[in-house]
Amino acid sequence: MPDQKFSYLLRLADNATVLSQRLSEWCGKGPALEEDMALSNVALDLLGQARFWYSYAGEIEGAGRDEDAMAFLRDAHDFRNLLLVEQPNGTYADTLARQFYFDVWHFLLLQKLTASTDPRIAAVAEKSLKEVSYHARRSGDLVVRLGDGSEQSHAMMQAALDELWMYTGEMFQPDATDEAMAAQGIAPDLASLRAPWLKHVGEVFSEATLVLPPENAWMQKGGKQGVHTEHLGYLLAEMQFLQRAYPGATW
Amino acid sequence: MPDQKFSYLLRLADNATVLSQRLSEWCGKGPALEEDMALSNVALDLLGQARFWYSYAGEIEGAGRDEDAMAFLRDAHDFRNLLLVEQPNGTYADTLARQFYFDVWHFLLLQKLTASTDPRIAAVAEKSLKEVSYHARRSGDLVVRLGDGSEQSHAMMQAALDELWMYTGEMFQPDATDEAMAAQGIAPDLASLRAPWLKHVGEVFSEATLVLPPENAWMQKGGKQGVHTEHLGYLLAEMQFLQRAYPGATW
Amino acid sequence: DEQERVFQQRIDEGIKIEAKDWMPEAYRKTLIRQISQHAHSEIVGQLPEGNWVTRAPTLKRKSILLAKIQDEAGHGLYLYSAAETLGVSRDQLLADLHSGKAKYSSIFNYPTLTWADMGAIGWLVDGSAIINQIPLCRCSYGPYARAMIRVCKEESFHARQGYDIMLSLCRGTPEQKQMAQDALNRWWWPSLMMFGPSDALSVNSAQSSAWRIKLFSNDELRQKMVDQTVPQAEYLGLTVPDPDLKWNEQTQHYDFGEIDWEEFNNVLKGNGPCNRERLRARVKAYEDGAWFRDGLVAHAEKQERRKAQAAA
Amino acid sequence: DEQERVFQQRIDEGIKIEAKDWMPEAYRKTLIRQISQHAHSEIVGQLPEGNWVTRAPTLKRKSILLAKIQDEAGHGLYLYSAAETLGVSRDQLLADLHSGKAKYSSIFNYPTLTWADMGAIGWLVDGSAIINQIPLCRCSYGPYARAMIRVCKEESFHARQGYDIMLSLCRGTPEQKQMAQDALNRWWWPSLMMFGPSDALSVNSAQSSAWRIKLFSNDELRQKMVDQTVPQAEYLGLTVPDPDLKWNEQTQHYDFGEIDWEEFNNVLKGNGPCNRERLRARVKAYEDGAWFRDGLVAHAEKQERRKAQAAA
Repeated sequence: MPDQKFSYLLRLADNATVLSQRLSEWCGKGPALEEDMALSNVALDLLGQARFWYSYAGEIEGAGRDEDAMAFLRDAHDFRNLLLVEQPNGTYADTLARQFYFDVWHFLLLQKLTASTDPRIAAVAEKSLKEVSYHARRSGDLVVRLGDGSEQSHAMMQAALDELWMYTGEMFQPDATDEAMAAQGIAPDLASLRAPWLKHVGEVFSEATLVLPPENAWMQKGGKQGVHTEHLGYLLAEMQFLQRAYPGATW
Repeated sequence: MPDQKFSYLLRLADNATVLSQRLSEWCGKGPALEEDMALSNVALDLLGQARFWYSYAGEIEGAGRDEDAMAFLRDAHDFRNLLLVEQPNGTYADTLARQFYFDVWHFLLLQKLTASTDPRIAAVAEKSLKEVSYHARRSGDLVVRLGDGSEQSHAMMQAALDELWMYTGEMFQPDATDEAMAAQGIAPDLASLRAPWLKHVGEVFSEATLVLPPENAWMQKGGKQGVHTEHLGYLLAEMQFLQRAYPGATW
Repeated sequence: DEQERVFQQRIDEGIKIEAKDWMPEAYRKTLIRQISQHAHSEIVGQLPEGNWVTRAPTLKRKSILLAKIQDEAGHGLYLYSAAETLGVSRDQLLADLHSGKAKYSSIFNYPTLTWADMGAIGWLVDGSAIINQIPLCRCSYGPYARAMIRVCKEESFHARQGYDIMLSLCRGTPEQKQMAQDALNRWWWPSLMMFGPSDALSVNSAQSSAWRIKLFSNDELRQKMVDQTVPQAEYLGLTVPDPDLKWNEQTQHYDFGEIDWEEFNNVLKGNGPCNRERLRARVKAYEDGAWFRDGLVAHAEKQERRKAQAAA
Repeated sequence: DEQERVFQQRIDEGIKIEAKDWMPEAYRKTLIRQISQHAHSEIVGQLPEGNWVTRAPTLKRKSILLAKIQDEAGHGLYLYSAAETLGVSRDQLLADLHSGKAKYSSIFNYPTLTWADMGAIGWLVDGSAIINQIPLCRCSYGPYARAMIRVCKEESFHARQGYDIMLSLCRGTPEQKQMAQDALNRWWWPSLMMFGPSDALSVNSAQSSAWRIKLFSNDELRQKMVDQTVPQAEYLGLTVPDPDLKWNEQTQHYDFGEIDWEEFNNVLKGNGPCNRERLRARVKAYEDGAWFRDGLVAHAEKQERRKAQAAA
């Protein structure tokens, strides 16, 4: 079923695109030069991954859409990213919280994808895994240092992590596409990532002297099915402006 | 010279469009319900004026562009509005300061335009003048009440008015288009508006116990020639999204 | 007690209660809750539509939408004024909204994701609101009834404008029609939920009925909305997202599927997609505007003092 | 004095001065000013380009631009480190930037208005920067010279990327070519001004020359930029916005028009289109980030204490 694989690849690609877009909004405005550089690094890795996933999706679709057609010429309801990654940057604590939740999940997912029955997916996952294992180490490390830092940094990290918690449920909730991918061995059973994610996140929280939000909290969902928050439309209007305003131009 | 008249009409239309866009960003977020309603009123008046000016400009151009083609399908460098009106909303004091400077100028300009040798311009000016005389009364009144209000409101109004002062010079600086319009009696000599503007603004400042910024301060310019600040591009990316993303659709 | 008996008799005779009339404390409280909840809904309701004002696709649509939202602010004003006749201040009502103590219509906790949502809100949400509100034009409390008359007149205008947006989309490109269908899919069930829990679960209705501040049951009104809306959807060529929906020849009404009350209760509890954003946006607007309101008060006081000094 | 004589002799012999070497106070101060101004320019210079990262037209262009800005942050780091070898802290240098005491290159006070500005900045601004900086790879102060070697290598890459953007635009649609021409029009003169006032008006150059921290005059470098850039513009099919520009067979250089030094001085004085925004953006970033930096320090101190306790 190439359609399901196409949808699945779009999810991977859109997550990477949207999150890298958010990160690049920080450009030149981070709390320290070193952070500016590190965020750019993560954004660049994600952009690179997005390009691989889009290209493969475009080939499967076979309609001649390249990576840029995918990224710049689809409207919000066609985007398949998690709600988490489209949330606004907020403070740097919010940005870190978003990154940490995503990185750990992303790492666990890519780890499984290296064993995909689709050799191209396995290969991209292999390459990406190296990058993302650094991302997850970095964001986890910062959560620990800021959680177990000053009174203010502790409070800010806790608030940010609480705030975004409700967007984490979607990462582990398989729908028909996820199930089809799992059945074919292309992707792992999403629900199986939840326990290791909770374990890792819990350990970081504990080292950071932070309190884990309740596991059974109400969770938002919809991103993977194209039902987003109000934020995505604005992000895309900005990101897609040139391609929309000058259709067919080469840049 | 229809080309010069076309350019001139775009300036009038773009001022109204861009300022109404900024005002509509306040929608539902003003400091009091009465303000929400008043701002919407002003925005609606400006939108109505923009539509008249665009339609006339489109007819003069004769290329079949309607009001929406003008508003939604031109990029920033083709916009001819004053830098003042594209400045971000900031606090409500910033929004009021921007509105006050513009309203007083707009009123003086429309007053002269009612005597335009172009009967259609005269007619639109006549109709708009009633609306704008209310705008100018309202914003002047608020500047007085807030300037001569609490310590905080005084400080905020003074800061906002100082901040935007450098964008007021352009309103009185004629270029070739302005001169051509003045020569044909279509529009007044722009420089002639400066004295009455300064007089009125000065009186309001004085009643508001505010200090007028130095008359000879350095002034920014470029809006009328299409050289804008970095803010306009973002405003247009948002405003134009649907027309750009769904070319040719009817709404 | 005698006062209450006379009060109820006036209501039964269809005589309006006015602000200065005696009224039972429970009547006053119920009305304050109901009117302020309605006012808050108008105010919060500006936000989901405000989300598309800056992205309206034409200057004309932008004007219409902006004017509509302006009307909603106006409705908020009438309704706060009506509530104020019952001896509570607008500031107190807003404080209750901001603290989460007072509610507003749950429908505004859903996001507006495409331009078609501006159509769907006008058509379905304003449509439902009108069905809810028209009876209230005849309710027992005079200031409320009179406010509702003004509100309903404008709302019906809004509902028509919303339907007109849907019509343009459905006659437009396939993408536009898809947008319209998607909006109907997302707003249909929440609009049905606007009428509140089914009668079996509804509390306090009997007393409110006796007081004539609730004139029809939730389920009656909901049925009315379905009966009115389904043919409109058909005319648009859209599919109502309810597989159980069908015309019942016997009852001469549409039968429709079970409402997901778990979702309803969750949104009510604060778990809707936008509860947090909506309330925060209002609180922020209020707090950011404090200096402005204080400044105007300070000026008015200065003017008073000056007048007093001049007179002395 | 003898120390100064020996110091000057080392310089004259081309021996690098290192951080621990004795140096005249004026040399140290001049270097701190020059290096930190350069570092600040890298940091502030992120902002005009950052303005288009979120709107880059393709994923590839976005990556290249983001990587470029990342390099600039890196250059800032090297340069702050080089300045720190002279006994001043990065925090102190940043405080001077934020208070307006220290300067950064005026070129970054111009707005980036279209995507073509990303091309023009790479081509003209980085191009001019390289011409300015290449001689500094051989300057007398070792840490500065070594930082410049790394910087220049990356800058020349950036300049090529900028030219490549211009090339794509000039080979693109008429609108794109127009965008490119417009960018050249706006960036040409400010780029020439990057080399500073003409030699006749330049102060302090003699001493800096003797110290080998200024190796060519402003006008020499500016001429080099013009000579190098005009043929590139011709290849692009763009017109340099200078009616007085023409090849001079005798001098084998381009003659060019008078620079508007009033504009230059005005931008320097703070009246450029973006002076206020740029500085505010940096100050805001720094202030908003205080809790973050403080949190990391607090954590490090805790860790130290824990280690000390474990050892005790």
